[in-house]
Amino acid sequence: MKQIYMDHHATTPVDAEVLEAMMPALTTEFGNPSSNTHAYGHAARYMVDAARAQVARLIAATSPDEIIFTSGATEADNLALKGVVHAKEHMADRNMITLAIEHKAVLDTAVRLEKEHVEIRFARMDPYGVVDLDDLEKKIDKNTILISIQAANSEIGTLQPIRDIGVIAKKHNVPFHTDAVQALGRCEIDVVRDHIDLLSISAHKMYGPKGIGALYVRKGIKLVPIIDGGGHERQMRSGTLNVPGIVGLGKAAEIAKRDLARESVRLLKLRNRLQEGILRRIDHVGINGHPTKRLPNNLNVTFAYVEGESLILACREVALSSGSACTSASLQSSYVLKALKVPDFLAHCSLRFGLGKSNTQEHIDIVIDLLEKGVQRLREMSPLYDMAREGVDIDGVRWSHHHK
Amino acid sequence: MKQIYMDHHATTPVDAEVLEAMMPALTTEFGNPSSNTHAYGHAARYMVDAARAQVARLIAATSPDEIIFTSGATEADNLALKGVVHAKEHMADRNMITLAIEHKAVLDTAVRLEKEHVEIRFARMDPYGVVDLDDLEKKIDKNTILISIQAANSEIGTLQPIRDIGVIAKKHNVPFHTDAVQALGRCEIDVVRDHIDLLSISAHKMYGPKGIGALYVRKGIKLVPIIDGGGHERQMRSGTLNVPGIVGLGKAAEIAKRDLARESVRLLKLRNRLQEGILRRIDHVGINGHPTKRLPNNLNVTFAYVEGESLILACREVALSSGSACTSASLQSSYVLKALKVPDFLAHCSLRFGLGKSNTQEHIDIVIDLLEKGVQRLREMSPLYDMAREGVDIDGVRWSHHHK
Amino acid sequence: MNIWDNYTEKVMDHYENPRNVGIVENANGTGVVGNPACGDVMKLTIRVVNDIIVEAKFKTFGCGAAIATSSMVTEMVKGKNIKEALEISNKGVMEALGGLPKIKRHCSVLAEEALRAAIADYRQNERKS
Amino acid sequence: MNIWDNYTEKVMDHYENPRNVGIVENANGTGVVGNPACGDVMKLTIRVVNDIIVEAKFKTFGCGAAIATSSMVTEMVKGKNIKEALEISNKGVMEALGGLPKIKRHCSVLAEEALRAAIADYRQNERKS
Ligand SMILES: Cc1ncc(COP(=O)(O)O)c(C=O)c1O
Ligand SMILES: Cc1ncc(COP(=O)(O)O)c(C=O)c1O
Repeated sequence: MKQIYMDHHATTPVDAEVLEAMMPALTTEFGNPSSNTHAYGHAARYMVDAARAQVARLIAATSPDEIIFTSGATEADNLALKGVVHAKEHMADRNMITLAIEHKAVLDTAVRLEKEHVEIRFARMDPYGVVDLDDLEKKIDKNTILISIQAANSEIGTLQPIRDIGVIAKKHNVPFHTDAVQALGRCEIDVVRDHIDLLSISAHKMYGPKGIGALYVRKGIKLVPIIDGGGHERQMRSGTLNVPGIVGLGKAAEIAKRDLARESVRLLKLRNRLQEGILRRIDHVGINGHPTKRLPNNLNVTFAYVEGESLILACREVALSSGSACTSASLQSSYVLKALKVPDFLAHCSLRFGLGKSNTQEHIDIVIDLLEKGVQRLREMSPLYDMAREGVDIDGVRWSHHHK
Repeated sequence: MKQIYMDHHATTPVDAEVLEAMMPALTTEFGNPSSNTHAYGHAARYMVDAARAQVARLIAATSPDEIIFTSGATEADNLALKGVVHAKEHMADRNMITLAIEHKAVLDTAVRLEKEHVEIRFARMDPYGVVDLDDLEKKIDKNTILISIQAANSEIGTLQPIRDIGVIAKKHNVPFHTDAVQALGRCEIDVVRDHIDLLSISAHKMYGPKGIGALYVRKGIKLVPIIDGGGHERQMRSGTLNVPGIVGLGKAAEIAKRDLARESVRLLKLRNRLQEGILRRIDHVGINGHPTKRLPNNLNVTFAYVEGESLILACREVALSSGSACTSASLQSSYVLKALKVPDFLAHCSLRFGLGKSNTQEHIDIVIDLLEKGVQRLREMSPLYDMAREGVDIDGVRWSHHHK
Repeated sequence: MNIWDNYTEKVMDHYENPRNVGIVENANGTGVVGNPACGDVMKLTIRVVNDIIVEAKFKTFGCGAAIATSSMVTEMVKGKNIKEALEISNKGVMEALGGLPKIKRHCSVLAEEALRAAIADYRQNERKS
Repeated sequence: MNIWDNYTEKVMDHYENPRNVGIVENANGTGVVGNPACGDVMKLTIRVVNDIIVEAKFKTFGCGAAIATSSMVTEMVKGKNIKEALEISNKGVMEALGGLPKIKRHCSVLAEEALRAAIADYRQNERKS
């Protein structure tokens, strides 16, 4: 039997409607949209134009021309940051402002830019990961060339006040980029109202296919491309257009807009049921991320004294992800929880639940049962649980360090 | 009725076998290969591993680890050039050697690198576009950090002596990159035998899907990524893996290898029939590119005194491409023909035939008939044809220049 | 929709059935414009009688749009006097064809220029005679 | 194939049905190794009689591999004398489990270290008494 899928922050299945829309581009309508001397090329161009308009509508962009297709949001984030920075190559001192809990696509790009002598400033956050707007504004100076702050966090689901950030950015005339990958289809975003200049999109996080995304680039924003060769996409991103992917992204955007209100309410109900069930039936539990300003489909929970992977194993009828070192090749616990000063020990005890379209109330009830049993069994095995019950302060003990 | 497709250099349809192989990844097996805590992620990882091995086998790579998946060959070319150059940031003087007839993905990237003070050296070619090996070797010096020479040209089909180039590159200890997009599935390539260090692949040129490609990176070659964020693909290319695309590329590679011998012989026959038919039935015709060292599926013909687009219109039952300005937004005639010193006037009179799996002998005969009639009709309308018959030297006339 | 859907049906009609192809016999005005290196050359010959263009023919090397605009301009000038003919603009030719794709607009300039060149040639011939 | 296919069936069996969970009553050797901040802590208690480990129990906070190696090491030491027990290596534990995924190898080190710590503690207790 298939596992119940509760890892929708990692990726989502392709909607049947989306796949259906893609099929012509994968079969008979296989032309290259750059081929303007025959009907195959023309048909491909129409499909791409239609999809561009669908994506523009999802975020209320003024014109479809402001949508630049990329291979995904990792590329979109790279293009936004590197593109803006490299367009200001003439400035000796440059800085950009971001958050320590951004996706690696932003953080690793920032590290790369640091090597090119761009100063990276991290705005302060509250313990839930919400940006401190005063601190953000204080960090802006005349050499600030970009603010990059995500709309929603993929681990803890915390939402940022993007409209407030947009207002501050506009006031200081600094371009504002937001990675909206997790928020799209779950929260309403309007690039005009929210004063967003650049916005990253990934299809496979909203029931579209993998390998396709987009960067919204407000008219007037200049970017140096990271991929050269032929000058596609308004000279900002070269390469033969991924027509089936683009059609899929377009359809996914259309559906996301259409179903947003209904689906986000449904997910919120399921998430709350999950949260309440866990809190009612399991003790020594903590919720990571903001109590209310969070994605309707996200829950991130620390089950103290139980290592995350071992708990996932106990729930292996369900596909889940953890903030645990033991599920990643790097053996580092979640950098997001770390940045929010969650002690490493507790970060290792955290699970992420990412709900989605396929999930039902029954799934929620199954996972609560599994968690309750699993936590109980694993705590009985846990030397830390014993210590805690005996009143030992776990943080106070001098532990041996066996991992280097 | 659908047009007969003869533009297989621009893109190819997805093979039915390839699409079938992709379907699981587009439906039930939708996991993210980075998700290592559940069965969806594991299944995705297996599919990616299998595809990586298929691609490695096509080019006889020593290890599947040497295959880095990208969004296509444009990105692969960018990664090869920028990746090698940026890994040598410490060198004050750097140069790379390439050809003036490379794909724009290489040429535009070279232009970008020139702005970063990398010297671009163009090796000489014969009038067919074949590299002059002596000149190539003379252009290498101690500051040469890369040779990038394509395996086959997408317009004129000329093949380069990549093994000879590889030997020279190895002798001087310079990494050798080849854009093999057009050659794969049509000519045999062996990265070990041919001493290739980096090789670009695009799925949609060999009956795979658009939006996926790969860069072969020989073990030991160091690249700085152009897309950062998470460290996928041996730290060389971040971003969620495009699993359906990768599976499609893998299957396409498998089929390309399997069918290479048979299909290339079949295409060669068809191409020769087309070439002979044209030469027999139409006068004032010239073949561009090498007479024998060329892709089996390529023919590039100049029909003097007839503008390319107008001839394509005359053959509009067939999907064709031209070297004409009037088919491109840039109004520039083919830079490839220009680099080979084909006069602009004749470049405008050129058509490219790109044969593929779907083409039959009947198609060839249809296109020859259409060309014959079209050329005759258009020459009757052509003032240049009159002048030529009157013995006027068209190049000697002082023409008005109405395009700026 | 047209298989060559960059073009209107009118453009395709003029491409496929161009009007007035050839050289006017006893032409008293000839205009040759364009450049083979740019991909289009148009030769327009006219016969003017009592200030009226009674005949106009073209020969064109160029894309479909160049051929169609050439054909259309010969139709438009016939029967017009010189003053009226000079009022024909590339915009007018395009409109008569139901429009042209953006990247093809320059082709219609060719037709206008050929017309002006032919009329200038006619006037010069007049002065000489 | 196992749904949790990083792990062998043996590992899964020891994760699901861990042997010897708990604290040995009247233990004369105790080892606690690891660090909660690194995601694993193992407490191994043993009772040694006449140089023979007659009882061994564990409590472990850690991933599936950590729990399975803990369970396996308690099985392996039982009935062995101290010298034989000290010959048990992390490799031996891994082999007994049919192997571990690469990124989990460090977990087996934990079991070896806990065993050595428990034996060292036993020796110290012996010396004291
Ligand atoms: C917030 C966020 N940004 C960026 C990405 C990267 O997007 P992609 O998978 O399209 O490269 C992801 C997902 O991995 C994400 O969750
Ligand atoms: C020789 C060559 N290199 C590179 C490319 C670019 O590949 P892609 O379409 O995968 O970006 C193409 C095709 O456009 C090509 O023909």
